[in-house]
Amino acid sequence: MAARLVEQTSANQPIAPARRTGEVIMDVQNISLSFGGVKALSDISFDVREHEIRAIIGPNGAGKSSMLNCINGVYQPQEGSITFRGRTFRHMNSHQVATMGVARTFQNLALFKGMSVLDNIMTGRNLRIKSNLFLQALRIGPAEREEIRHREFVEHIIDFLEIQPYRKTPVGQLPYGLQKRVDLGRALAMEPQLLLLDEPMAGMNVEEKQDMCRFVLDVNDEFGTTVVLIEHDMGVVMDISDRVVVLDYGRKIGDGTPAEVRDNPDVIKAYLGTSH
Amino acid sequence: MLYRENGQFKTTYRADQQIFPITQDRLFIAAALLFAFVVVPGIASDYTFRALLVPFLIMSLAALGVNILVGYCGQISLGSGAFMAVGAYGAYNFFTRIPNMPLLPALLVGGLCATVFGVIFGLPSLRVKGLYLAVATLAAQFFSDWMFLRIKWFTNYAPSGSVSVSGMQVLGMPIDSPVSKYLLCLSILVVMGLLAKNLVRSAMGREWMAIRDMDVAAAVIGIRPMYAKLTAFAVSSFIVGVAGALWGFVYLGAWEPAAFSVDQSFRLLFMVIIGGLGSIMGSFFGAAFIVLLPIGLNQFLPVLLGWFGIEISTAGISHAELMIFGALIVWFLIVEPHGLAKLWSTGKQKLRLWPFPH
Amino acid sequence: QPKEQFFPALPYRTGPYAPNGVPWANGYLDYLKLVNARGGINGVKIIFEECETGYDTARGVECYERLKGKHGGATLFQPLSTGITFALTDKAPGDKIPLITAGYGRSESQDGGVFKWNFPLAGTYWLAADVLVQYIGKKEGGLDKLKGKKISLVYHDSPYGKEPIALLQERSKMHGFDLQLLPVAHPGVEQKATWLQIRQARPDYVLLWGWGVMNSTSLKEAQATGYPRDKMYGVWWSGAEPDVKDVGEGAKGYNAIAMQHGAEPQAAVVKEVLDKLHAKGQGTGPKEEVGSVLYMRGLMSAMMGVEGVRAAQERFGKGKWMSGEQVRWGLENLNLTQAKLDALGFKGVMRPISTSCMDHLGSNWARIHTWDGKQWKFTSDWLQADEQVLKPLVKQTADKYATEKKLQRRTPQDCQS
Amino acid sequence: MDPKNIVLNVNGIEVIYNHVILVLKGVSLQVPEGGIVAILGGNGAGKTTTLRAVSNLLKGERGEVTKGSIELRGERIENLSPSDLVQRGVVQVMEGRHCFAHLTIEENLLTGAYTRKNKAEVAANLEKVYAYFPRLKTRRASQAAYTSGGEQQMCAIGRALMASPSIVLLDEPSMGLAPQIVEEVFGIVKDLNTKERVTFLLAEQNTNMALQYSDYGYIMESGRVVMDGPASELATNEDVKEFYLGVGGGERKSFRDVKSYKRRKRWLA
Amino acid sequence: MGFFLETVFGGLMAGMLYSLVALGFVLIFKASGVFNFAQGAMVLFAALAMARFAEWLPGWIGVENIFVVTAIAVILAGAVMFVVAWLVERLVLRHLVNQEGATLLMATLGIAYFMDGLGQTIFGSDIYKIDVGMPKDPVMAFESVFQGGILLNKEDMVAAVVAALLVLLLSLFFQKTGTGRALRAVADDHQAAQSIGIPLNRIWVIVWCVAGVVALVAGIIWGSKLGVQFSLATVAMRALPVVILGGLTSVPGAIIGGLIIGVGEKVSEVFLGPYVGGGIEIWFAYVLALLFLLVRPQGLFGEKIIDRV
Ligand SMILES: Nc1ncnc2c1ncn2[C@@H]1O[C@H](COP(=O)(O)OP(=O)(O)OP(=O)(O)O)[C@@H](O)[C@H]1O
Ligand SMILES: Nc1ncnc2c1ncn2[C@@H]1O[C@H](COP(=O)(O)OP(=O)(O)OP(=O)(O)O)[C@@H](O)[C@H]1O
Ligand SMILES: [Mg+2]
Ligand SMILES: [Mg+2]
Repeated sequence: MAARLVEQTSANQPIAPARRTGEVIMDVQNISLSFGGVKALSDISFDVREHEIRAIIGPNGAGKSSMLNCINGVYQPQEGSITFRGRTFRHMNSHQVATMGVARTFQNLALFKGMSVLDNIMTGRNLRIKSNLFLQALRIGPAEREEIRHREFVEHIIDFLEIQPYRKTPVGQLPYGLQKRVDLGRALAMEPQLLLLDEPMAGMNVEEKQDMCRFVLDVNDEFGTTVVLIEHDMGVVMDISDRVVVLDYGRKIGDGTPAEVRDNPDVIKAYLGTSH
Repeated sequence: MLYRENGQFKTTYRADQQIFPITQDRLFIAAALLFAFVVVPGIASDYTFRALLVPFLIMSLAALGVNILVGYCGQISLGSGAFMAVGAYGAYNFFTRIPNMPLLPALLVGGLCATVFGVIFGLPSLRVKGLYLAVATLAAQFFSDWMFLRIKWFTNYAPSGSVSVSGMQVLGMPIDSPVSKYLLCLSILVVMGLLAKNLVRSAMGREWMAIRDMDVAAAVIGIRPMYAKLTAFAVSSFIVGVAGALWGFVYLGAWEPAAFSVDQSFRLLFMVIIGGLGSIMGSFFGAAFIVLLPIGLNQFLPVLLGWFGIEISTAGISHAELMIFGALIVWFLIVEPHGLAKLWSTGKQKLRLWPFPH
Repeated sequence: QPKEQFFPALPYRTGPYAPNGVPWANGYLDYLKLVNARGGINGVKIIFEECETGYDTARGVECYERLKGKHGGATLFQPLSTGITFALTDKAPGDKIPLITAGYGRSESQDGGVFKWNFPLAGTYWLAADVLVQYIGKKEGGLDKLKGKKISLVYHDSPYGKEPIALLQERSKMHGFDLQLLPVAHPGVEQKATWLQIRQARPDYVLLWGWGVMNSTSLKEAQATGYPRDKMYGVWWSGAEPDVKDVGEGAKGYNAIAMQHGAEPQAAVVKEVLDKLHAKGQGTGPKEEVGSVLYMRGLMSAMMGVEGVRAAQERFGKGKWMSGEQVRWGLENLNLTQAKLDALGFKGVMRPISTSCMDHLGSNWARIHTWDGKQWKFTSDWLQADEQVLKPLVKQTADKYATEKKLQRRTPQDCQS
Repeated sequence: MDPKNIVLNVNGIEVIYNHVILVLKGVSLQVPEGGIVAILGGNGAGKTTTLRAVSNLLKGERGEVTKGSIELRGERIENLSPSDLVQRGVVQVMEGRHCFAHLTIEENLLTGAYTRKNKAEVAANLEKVYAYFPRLKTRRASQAAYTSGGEQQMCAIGRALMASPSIVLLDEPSMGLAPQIVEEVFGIVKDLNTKERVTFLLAEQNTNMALQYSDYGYIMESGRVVMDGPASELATNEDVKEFYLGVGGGERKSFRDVKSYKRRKRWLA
Repeated sequence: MGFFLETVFGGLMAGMLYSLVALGFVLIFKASGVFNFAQGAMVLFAALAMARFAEWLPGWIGVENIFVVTAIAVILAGAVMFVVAWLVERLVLRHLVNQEGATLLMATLGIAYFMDGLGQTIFGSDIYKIDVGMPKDPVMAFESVFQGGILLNKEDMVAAVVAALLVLLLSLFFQKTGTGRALRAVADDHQAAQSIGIPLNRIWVIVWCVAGVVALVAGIIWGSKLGVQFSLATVAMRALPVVILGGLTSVPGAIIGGLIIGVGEKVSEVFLGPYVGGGIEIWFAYVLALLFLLVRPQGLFGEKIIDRV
């Protein structure tokens, strides 16, 4: 997939103007989550369509990250359910969610600090590795071929994200912005159906944000990956997302196209402020 | 620029994924193996074999096993002594109870016994973490101490509970001379070392490291913590178990549970920390540091002091040895907190730049 | 051929058992020095070298390997640790170096027919246990009076501590007393549970098979739970000054079996050591220690080794250097008569010893001494272990060892060599 | 800049991590008393490293300054401990928040006032921080680890302010904050700067805001300063506009339209 | 019944003694995130210093009065522990700021070796006596209630009171003072603590000093019980299950953990041991701690282990 992406982008093809959003791929129904006294989410519902870029915005502490955590099984919501590709579930563990094709990046960088960039991204392929422990220990025949196949795939991602020079650097030593990219790479390596991005562009300057946007858009366009994106940069959100959910202290206060949301008085009051 | 990789372009991923991708490393390893297998048997003395090399090799193997668990999977364990003991007593029972049981299978079966034991005592790791787990694994240690002292069957009803083996052979060759013991240990170590190296650089190893570094994120990308942790316990205790069997069979010849006491567990942990967590090479360095350094100090100190005309009592030497050993540990950590293996690789990196400072 | 006889020493002067290890090592070295001061073994001087084991088996094995080939080859080894003894028992035959394990090691190794290279001279744990039971029986007014009595064994939970169990069980079957086994985990700093059990069971006697800090802790717990110390009997490794010193008055009345000797400040050999060595500043440890129990054991252990060499010289050539094999013969044909002992300054310290090919023990006598709050005093006559009880047990266990190791019992011809 | 009122003078420093990785290759910058100076630059340019060098927090990262000098009001400070620097009024807000996970928000803030012994002052500071960040007040009793990313960022900034600093080193203060909070943070910076004459040195990716609020800017690239000048000048520089402000050629470009062939600007490449 | 109570009581007392050692671990861990492997060595070192000073003092200053000598010896030993703390900070910790737990643990191991060697060199490796006038003989209580009464050990009771007092003091210190808060901050994040001006150097000297004093108290009490000798260091091994059961970061946890472990250990050995050949108390203590951990992975009172993404 990434291979094709790179070719196409370098061939400089214009991005298709018409968005090809499809059926509802994920439906979040009445999710409520609280920690002790803190209600992080109350009765949140929204849906995500195939191929779309769905943004979640809201002030700090609104419950955006918690929402993602519910989707991929890190938190178990007290109420509500999530339907993903026709399967409804309330309690899922992270492993199950991952096997269903949901990948995720983290707000607070959850990379494997002691491993190199290459290894970090390779872990994203782990679900697909079939050879068993003994074959891996001996590293003969199928095990080696498999390893090389995945390595090739990962190298494409590395090329795509332009982090070739850091391939073998331990991620702990990379600057913050690059770590974010590696995080994205790891998620991409899973070839996900649904990609959850938690503030992927925090700590980047405009130019780097442009790069990141390009990555996200390319993945979305070329591979049809559905993206759920949390971001505080309104420029980015307004420009690249198809629809936006707005949360405020656990409640949903807006949902619609960027333009609709931008004009929603509740949203302006709670989040955007007057200057935007 | 003695040590450099530029100019060594990899044209295939296969080439880049070789076990030692850099030519100098390959040459170095080849030379080291040649030296160990061919030259050393010709030049080393009996004392060197029996008292230095054999324990060093066995402890390296054990440290390797511990490193898989502690260094790669991040599950700090103080039960390694117990795993060694289970390996040793397991192998002993198979070796003495089954007529004509060959040595190598007995050792491996010993390892398997340790695997079972390790997995059982690894179960708490699914819930308990970090130092809490470390201390909790002492349960395995003290339990095994007790078990081998109290359950007579394990020690073949020896009245004192200590056991011994003899008549070891591999493929018809008796293992009794120092050289044969050395070669046996070396071969096992090399084979296990290569297998372990392969393991840690493939998917399994990445799973372990992912669990070590950030378990929540690992789960989110589809790694099952339970599977990863328990395989780490299994692989680690297998290797440690084999090492334990070697320790009993080859080094001591006769042993009691105290040979695998809690001190042994601690020493193994120290080996992997000082050697370098998450480094196969580090296990060897660590074993050398903890096994050989004190002996070296013990022999070298009187000589050194002798040059200055100072005579010192045995006790004095032992105390000085403790102090110097402790000070060296601290000193090395200050120079490189990530262990000797890291120091080694930093050294290599410097060589790569040499003669330029940066 | 080397000119001097090399005596390696494997002491422990550091670590948890240092308080007990140091006096033994000092005595051992002092005697070797004394022999040199007396002119050597028929002129053959002794050189010695220490290697600290810290009571650690692996370290002990390393020391053994380090020293065994030095100075033309080690004469014999005295490992002073049950763990190291076990490990060396396997190595000694190959290296042809005899092991003297006076008062420790495997009890069955007194069977020279199987354990060709081991010499538990003058004391094994079975001997100790046997004598203790007999003595207790005597106190009760006859062994038959033991029926229905209760004896608790408080032991160091290790092969060392477990050694006497086999014999005690044998004896308990014979006389019908109850044997309660109370293991104490190494190093034995916490014994509350053990002594609570004793308080509950109220045994008539307590046998103590401890080592190092465990001994004094036992005594203190006995004091704290009010168990009478005069009903307590220790093995010889629980009956030296360091075991009771800091309990002081609290240990008054506590008994221990003496491996023939006790504290012997008056012995001739002690005076000689003080005169010839300490007076000239050549003594090994502090002067005050000379003559203490463990010091004496070191002295006596060294003496038996030296006499082994002398015996070997009798046969293989006086004034010559003896190889390990020759010394083994010497140790096997040791005949330390009272006259010889007197000449060596051991009068009153020990009884004659004579070994043979089949018997590597040489003497099965012991006595009891009692701590009076300040020092150890003998409180019994010489007592002898019962061959009828010991022999079958030794033979049976040694045979088992032989089959396991696929060894042949030594033939009479072999005994000649 | 007038050399007399330079409070912080970084002079040609070189920084090496782990004895081998050379990261800063001769960085010089000056911060005037009462000024707001911004360091701009892409990921990995060395901004964080520069700030760590100033606040002497390199050691914990196994880095060291091997060349050059750093002077605070004329005094060499390379050998002072971080806490000495705080005593002298220099406080850093670290990148990546670094809140004390097990302490509550309020305890975090109070710990920030460790060097202040005056109880009334501490109480006043606490009130001030709560007034700046009302969100913190509502979450005051919650352990820092369990607050959201933005709340932690506020906590980190608030914690630094508790020390009543005279120079604040801010490493990416806007990261992870909602837009109006970003404005507020910069508002606070301006506020402290004008009212209490606090000097700021900030490393920022939000170039737009940074240049808007600061007096002077340095642009770093691969461990070197490649451009510097008054903020207003930088803001009108064409390159800066295109690559840091995203408004090359006048209009702000849509993120959706960013062409894939676009390559990064490198001054040094 | 009487006997059961006696066992429980004995367990409680033993547990208090463990707590005393456990406290040292908790202190240093809580305040700097270092699992101090040298705690046992510190107990030994402090006790050795104390015992030997008490022995040497009459010769040095010519005072024979036991109270005066003991008091001065305690002060001197305390001073020694202060020097130790200062050196540890100066030579070791200062250079290891912000390093991982494993590295720091290893460094404390180096310290332990060093102190073992140094202690034996300076103070000798024989058995020494600490006599602070602790009562040794047993007393009987409740003789009217139970047949045979319940045997109490005065020495243990004194120790228990001392331990309880120490815990009380230290708990107050941690909860109520600014320094206590700073210590907890340091444990969480060395670098952030530095960045807001907490002087790590001073903090560490303070903490190691306090831990040194706790070690001294533990050393005196255990030393007068066991005699001062090398094995004293091994009591640390008995205190470990206490530490994890109570929680690595909780001062009161050290006490509660001690009590639970103490009782569990003794009751198991006395009532269960005979069926399986005895000698089970050590591993039983660890298994007991482990069982508690399965329910609460951070120990009874430990701070919750946080992993959040
Ligand atoms: N594990 C938890 N325990 C307790 N409270 C939590 C936990 N996780 C989140 N919260 C609380 O829930 C609320 C929502 O947090 P969340 O991280 O989802 O916010 P967010 O919208 O991502 O904010 P930001 O933009 O600052 O990242 C916050 O107030 C936070 O303190
Ligand atoms: N602890 C470390 N060890 C080794 N190298 C490091 C370390 N910290 C940073 N580096 C290297 O130093 C360089 C500069 O990093 P720095 O964190 O200062 O960049 P930055 O400008 O702050 O970037 P960002 O905007 O992403 O935070 C990077 O190339 C990075 O890889
Ligand atoms: Mg968030
Ligand atoms: Mg930065």
